[in-house]
Amino acid sequence: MTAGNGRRVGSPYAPHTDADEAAMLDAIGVDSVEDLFDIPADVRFDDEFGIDSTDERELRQSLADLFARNEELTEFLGRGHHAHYVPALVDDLSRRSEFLTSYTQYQPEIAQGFLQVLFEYQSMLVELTGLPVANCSMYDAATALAEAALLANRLRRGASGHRVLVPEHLHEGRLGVLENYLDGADMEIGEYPMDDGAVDVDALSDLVDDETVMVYAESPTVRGVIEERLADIGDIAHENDALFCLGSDVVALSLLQEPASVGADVVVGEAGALGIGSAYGMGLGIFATREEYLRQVPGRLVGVSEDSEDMRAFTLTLQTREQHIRKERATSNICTNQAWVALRTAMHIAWLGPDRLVGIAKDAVTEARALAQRLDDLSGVKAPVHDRHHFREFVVYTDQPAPAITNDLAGRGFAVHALDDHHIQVCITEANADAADEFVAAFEEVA
Amino acid sequence: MTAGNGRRVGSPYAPHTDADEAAMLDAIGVDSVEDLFDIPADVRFDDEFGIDSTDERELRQSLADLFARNEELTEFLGRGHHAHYVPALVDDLSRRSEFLTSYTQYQPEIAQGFLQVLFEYQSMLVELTGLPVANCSMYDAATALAEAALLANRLRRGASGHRVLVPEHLHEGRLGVLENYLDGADMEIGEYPMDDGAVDVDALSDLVDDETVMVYAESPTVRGVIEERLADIGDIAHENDALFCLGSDVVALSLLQEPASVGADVVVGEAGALGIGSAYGMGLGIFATREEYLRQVPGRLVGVSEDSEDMRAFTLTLQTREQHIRKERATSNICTNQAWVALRTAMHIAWLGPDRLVGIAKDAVTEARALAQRLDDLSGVKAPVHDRHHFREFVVYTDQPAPAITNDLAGRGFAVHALDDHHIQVCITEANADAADEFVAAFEEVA
Amino acid sequence: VYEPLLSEKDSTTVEVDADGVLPDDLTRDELTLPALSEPQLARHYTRLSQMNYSVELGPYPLGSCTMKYNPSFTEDVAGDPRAAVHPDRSDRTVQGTLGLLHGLQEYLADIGGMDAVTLQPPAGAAGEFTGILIAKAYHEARDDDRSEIIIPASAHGTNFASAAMAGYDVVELPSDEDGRVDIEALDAAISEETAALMLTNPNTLGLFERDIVEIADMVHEAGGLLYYDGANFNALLGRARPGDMGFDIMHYNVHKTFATPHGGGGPGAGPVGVVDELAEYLPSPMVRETAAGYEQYEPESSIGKVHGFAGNWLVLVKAYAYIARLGDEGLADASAKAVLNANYLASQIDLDVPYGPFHHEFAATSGDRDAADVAKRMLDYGVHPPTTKWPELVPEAMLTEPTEVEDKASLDDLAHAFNAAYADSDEALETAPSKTSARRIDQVSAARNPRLSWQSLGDEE
Amino acid sequence: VYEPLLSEKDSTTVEVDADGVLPDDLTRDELTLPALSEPQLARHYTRLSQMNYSVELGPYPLGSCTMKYNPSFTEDVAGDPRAAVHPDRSDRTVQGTLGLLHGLQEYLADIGGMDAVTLQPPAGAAGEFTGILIAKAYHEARDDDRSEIIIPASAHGTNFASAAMAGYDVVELPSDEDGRVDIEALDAAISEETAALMLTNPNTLGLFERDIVEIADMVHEAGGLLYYDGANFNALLGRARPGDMGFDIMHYNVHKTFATPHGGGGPGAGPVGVVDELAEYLPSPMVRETAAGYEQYEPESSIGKVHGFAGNWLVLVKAYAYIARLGDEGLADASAKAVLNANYLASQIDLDVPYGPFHHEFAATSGDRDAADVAKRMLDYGVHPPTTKWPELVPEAMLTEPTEVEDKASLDDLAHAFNAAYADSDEALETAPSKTSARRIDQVSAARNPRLSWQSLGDEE
Repeated sequence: MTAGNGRRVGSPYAPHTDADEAAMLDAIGVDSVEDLFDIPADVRFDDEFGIDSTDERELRQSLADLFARNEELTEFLGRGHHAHYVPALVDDLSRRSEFLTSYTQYQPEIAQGFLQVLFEYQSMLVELTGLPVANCSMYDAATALAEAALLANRLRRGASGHRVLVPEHLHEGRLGVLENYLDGADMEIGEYPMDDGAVDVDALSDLVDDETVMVYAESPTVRGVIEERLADIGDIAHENDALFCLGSDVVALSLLQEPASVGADVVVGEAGALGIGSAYGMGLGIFATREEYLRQVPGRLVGVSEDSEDMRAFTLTLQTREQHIRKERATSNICTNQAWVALRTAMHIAWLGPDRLVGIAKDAVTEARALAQRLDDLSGVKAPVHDRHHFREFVVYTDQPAPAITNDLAGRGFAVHALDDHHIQVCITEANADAADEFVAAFEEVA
Repeated sequence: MTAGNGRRVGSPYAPHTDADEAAMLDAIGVDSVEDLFDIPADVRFDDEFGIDSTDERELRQSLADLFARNEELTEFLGRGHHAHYVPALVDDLSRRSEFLTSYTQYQPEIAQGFLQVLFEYQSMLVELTGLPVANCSMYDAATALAEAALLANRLRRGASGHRVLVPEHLHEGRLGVLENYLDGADMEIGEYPMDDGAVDVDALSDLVDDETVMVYAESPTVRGVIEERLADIGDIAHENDALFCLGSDVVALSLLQEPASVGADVVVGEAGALGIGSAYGMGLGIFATREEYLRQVPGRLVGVSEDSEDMRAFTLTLQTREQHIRKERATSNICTNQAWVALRTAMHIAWLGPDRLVGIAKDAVTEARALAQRLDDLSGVKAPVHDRHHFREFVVYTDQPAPAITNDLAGRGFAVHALDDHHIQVCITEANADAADEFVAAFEEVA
Repeated sequence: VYEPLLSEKDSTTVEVDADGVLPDDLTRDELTLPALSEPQLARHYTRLSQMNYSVELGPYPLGSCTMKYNPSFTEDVAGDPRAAVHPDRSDRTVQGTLGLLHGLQEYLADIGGMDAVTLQPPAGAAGEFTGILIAKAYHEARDDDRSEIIIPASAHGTNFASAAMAGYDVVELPSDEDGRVDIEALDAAISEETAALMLTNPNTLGLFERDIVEIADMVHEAGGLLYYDGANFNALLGRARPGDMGFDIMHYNVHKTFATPHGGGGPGAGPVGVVDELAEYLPSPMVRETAAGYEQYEPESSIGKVHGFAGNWLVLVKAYAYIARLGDEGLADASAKAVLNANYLASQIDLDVPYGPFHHEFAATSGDRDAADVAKRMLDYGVHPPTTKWPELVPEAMLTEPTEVEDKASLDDLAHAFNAAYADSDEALETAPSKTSARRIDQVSAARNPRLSWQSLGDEE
Repeated sequence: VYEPLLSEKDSTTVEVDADGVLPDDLTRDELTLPALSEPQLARHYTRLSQMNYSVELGPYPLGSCTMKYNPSFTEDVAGDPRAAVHPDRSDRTVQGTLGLLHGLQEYLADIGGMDAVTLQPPAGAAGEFTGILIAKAYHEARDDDRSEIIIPASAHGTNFASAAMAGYDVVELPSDEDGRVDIEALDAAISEETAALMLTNPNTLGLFERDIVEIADMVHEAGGLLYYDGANFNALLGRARPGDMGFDIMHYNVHKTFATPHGGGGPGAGPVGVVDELAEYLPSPMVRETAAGYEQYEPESSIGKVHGFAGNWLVLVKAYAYIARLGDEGLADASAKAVLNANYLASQIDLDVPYGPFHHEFAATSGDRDAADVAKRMLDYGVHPPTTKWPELVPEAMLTEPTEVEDKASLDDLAHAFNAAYADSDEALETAPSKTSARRIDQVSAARNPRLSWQSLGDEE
């Protein structure tokens, strides 16, 4: 089990002593572990991968060295992946192994803790969306949007066409995922135009027809614009028997119009804006909808029941929608999801409470407005490009080429995203607002 | 409870809602919390400290900025505070709140977990020292040494004098603490000379007399020297009815002669060499001794007992030695100790297991030997100064002034300790050995 | 043991007064959520955690789920603040991030015998879907219109669902009497409509598909592709590679095989490996190494996106760290001990195991005892029971996968739980569990009257 | 619930073959320790942790122990790798470390009304010892030989032990009938031999020593010093400062007042503050700010060392972070809520509380019920009981300190536990606890036959 130098050979996480291994082989009735492998000779692998095993200390050092190759930039980046400050409490409690190293709650009697947290997460989403059903996680906003389209399509099987209308300004990741998910359902995507960063409602109205199964709009949009005519959009969809799907995020939902109040049939978007911070795009998809679509919902649902002593108990429920039971007739193929992120998001929401949650949402509006104004004051810069209310982020026009500015800003310690030759997108939250002064100063130097 | 901006005022960790506070005051029968303070007006504090409250995010950032003022040096430092690699497992499990935020085990029925870990820690120390009694923690090696002297003195109340003999080379912190602890007991300290870094046994023999209550020796010494004549030292002490107290550390004990086998009556030293890494001197004192001195032991002891259902159970025991029961006749004033560090040390020892523990101890010898040889090969450098076996560390003679070399090495990213004008102490473990090549190269440049 | 809901501890309605921030008609009127202090929350979640089983409390022998120990250090590595970057960062500024992704692409390709790997799919099922989309793109590029995916009846439910989501008809393949692919049935199923055959190997009974080379030839000859479901790959590390067996596409479940924590249901990651011929269809972006450093690129005929960004980054870091920690020796040993453990456990239980020789998992049958009841009774012995009543090929199946992390003593405890529960009275089984914090939970009532939020509980409680 | 000892899981003897490393006679022959894998250890310690109560599971109202919530973020801050430095580092290279220490010295001085503070004592008792050594050094410097320390009977046991360790005779002071210092008895006790009077204020009954100014005058007039035991300082933050009351020396229990985790018995830290006149005697090194940055220095007549290095660094970081988090407002509110909670809880229990008005803690009496039995019974109600049978002034005392972190609901639960246990039958009390993982543990047997290591268990188990 151990080599002479004290280093364990083989898997460091396999606990077998030599004596145990011998006893176990004896009990099985074979001479060696090799005898247990029933692999034909012609497909046996007799080579090696050439991956050296590394001890924990060395590996941590080498990964720290690797990550040190990432430049330390203060990010003013958003576009669907937003960093709010994650409190230590969330890290600390979510790392408890009872949460982190548990499996899906197939035996609810010994999984009440996680089930309750997921139930509480669903409840928080119900509060934030005003819709009575929220599942306990999708992968991210993009896949949640795609699943919403599939749900809309299932509801409208008899429709003459199968078109989903999406805004002209849509994050490329969301559009790309939507295309892939819709392909197999023989659905198509139509784009409707934007007017100064918001939905061109009249144009949309002209586009919606009886082949439209769903109209999708976002608030805030990928450019940070707060939509002002959501209820009108909902009406247009409903007048044509299409679902109205609203995309948002868990912070914005705390401040902006409640989706139910503007007629949203499905709410999708990012809940990972709270709970994980910058994680290279890893997220948590929101999926909330109306009661009548309950049995069409993708993903897992936690419900309340009673145990044999009539005590309240939680359990995964309505599993007959899921693929392990319904196979190809399931509402979705999603199985492993983002449960642990949902747990973290729920903890983060709970830590904030309603007052501070609304507070950081307001900050997202006021900080963005203030920063846009300060950039607008710089020569050669116009911000925001769209004359709209913004949430967290906005587009900046620069006289100088945007890629060069982006590059120069990186040299000064700031990361922004160039949209095209003369447009840069800038995002601010309470987590990077402290650096706003230096950011504006740097922008002035390079713009 | 919360201000308009969403920030909680007052303690963020006091959960009272306004309604609860009002109900509680009503139940008490007072109008305000102020009415509960029975403080005469002339000693009331009506000023402020001028400490601003800071939110968690801002505070973490400001402390990160503060610590960034520490230069990032690879440390080749030891002298009683040693950094071995602490595995993630130790951090992870020791941070579990059941361990971290529990109190002393005054109600053992709900503290079996921590008690068992401390019992296991004691057992590991028994194995390492060969002595049958080990307490479950002292503050550090220095205070453990001082407590050993006090124990020796209690055992020899009738002696004609009360002298403790310590080596000429003794860490200033240990000597300083010893002086303070012995002062109140009217004891005195005598120094015995070293011969080329090890105990001058003949000289020691001449110094020990019937006023000597304890002879203290270390292996490894503060200069990293492995003592070769421990048994002789023990004999000299015992021939004069003095206790033999041996100082060591938890890694060295795994490789060097078992203290019991050389006649040690008490073993003190550092157990924090495993479990906490570099912590600016924070440690964990070892205290192990013979069965016959059990009731003279300072600090806490965990023992086995049975519960009312005859199940094995652990409990703090022999508390009548302690100050909360015996007050001024206690064996020591120690109350709060280093229990959580002992838990971490026990976890670290368990993680290593005997094979890897002995392995890193051997590394401490071979790495030190190799590094000394490489330094010795440099011009203007002699290492090790003492022609002895070394454990982890050794003294280097430099032709050039040692303070200047130390300073220059810091400029090259390395920290060493200048003992005096021409001596530098160097320490190497498996945790910094990867940097040995660069260190030698830097040393060559500056020596 | 009972912990009130957050909403039962506090429910605070704040008026959303956005005056000066936004026009009133753009904001909601109020928001109701619990407003609790940090100590109250710490207790809430700590208590809840203690009501949950985990792999750090005992064995978790769920077949095909590979619940192995998740090394602590990988969490620390994933939490490195320098790795917490945004996906819109330019390549030049995130060389560490791209370096890790590239390294993991390479590791997985080597281990699976594949030529190129995408890390984007955020879970195993997403990997399946991605793989099928790649197969579809491949056929479409050749103007080869195919409509069917063949899947053995014993396969994971996600296979069927993923194929269907991609627009394929599913052809279900019965098993042979030895529990493996029925070659004759396969022959009958294969046609010009066959886009792919999805196989799990070892299959969900832990049985190696010995005829894999013949199967591969049959599929390839018909113009189809062979898809490998990586759920059971823990059985084969360093001993056989899907690429060498003739598979064209595979997904890896890093939260199974490579020990990333399952987190109570996710996040996982389902990287997809393909042979050279299919590499051009992989999702975008991929990472490659150039003289100037790592860069992202879009494969020539990329299917596009299967995740809004780059997948589950934190999970990928942990997978990388696990593979680098174990290396060749460790990976091969993991499989060896996983197979040893399954075989030893099977030798110690009184239940029949109808098929063999199995590798890292086995499907025991509880015969005339209800497998779900036996499982519930096992809870009373302090262990997590196996997967029950699946695969359907084995009646009252108890699909058991102990993984390599159990020691002999733990397996003996597990065998005891199996045997004791299996031998218990009908009454004991039907009323089990009796020693858990919650007793047997009524699933029918939960589904019949769905109460999915605290708002739905109303005044009833 | 039962977890075997590590030694029962494995005991491996390795031969220590030091050939080529060291001469054989310098090494031990063998070493026996458990050799277990990481998954086995993770389960061992996770299971053990679940057998332990903590302040994140419920209230911990131990009087004079101030078990308050320990904010998670302070752990992260203390774990900053850039703060993990060695004490032999030159000042110039550890300005961050020294800056924090200096900041904490200043914070504590301000909060206590002291002029200078050492952070070196690693615990409260070490702080007491340090303080008394400073007093001794002060008197000795004036050639004023004094032999006695006066301590109220109700003081913490450590006061007596610390004074004795410093070589002083202890003069025990009886309490007045109102539970406070008996001024007449104090007058009789004070003499030219009085080196210092050690006081806890509020005292261990939670009572403020209203005559503190007069007491201070009496001690000072006799040439003695006044020492403040900081164990109960949580009652006074922002409302009264020991320095303003006339105390010359004080220690702070940061693991009580400033929320550093108690860790099951430690580590704590016992910084000591002194008035200007005594600052020259403080232990070495201290930290000061100069134009060139922070530097360490040795006070002019320093008593030297009370810890081998600089004390319990990690604890000091957490204390600093807690103070900086709360600020003036938070600290004052902590005391306010601590006092509110104690008074509210006292109003809700059926036991008598013989003295008052009390502040952050109170000593209830269980009258003719055995306080230790009542406490054991309280365990069955899921809470940690108070300190029992101390201070002795109150018969069958239950010294209760809920701290500010409990909400009303938690205090109501605690009151219910008090009242229900207090009202229970003799039998229920004597056999309690019955709902804990271990039942009542035999203390006598443990002490009579000490078994202090697994080696001592031999074959008996």
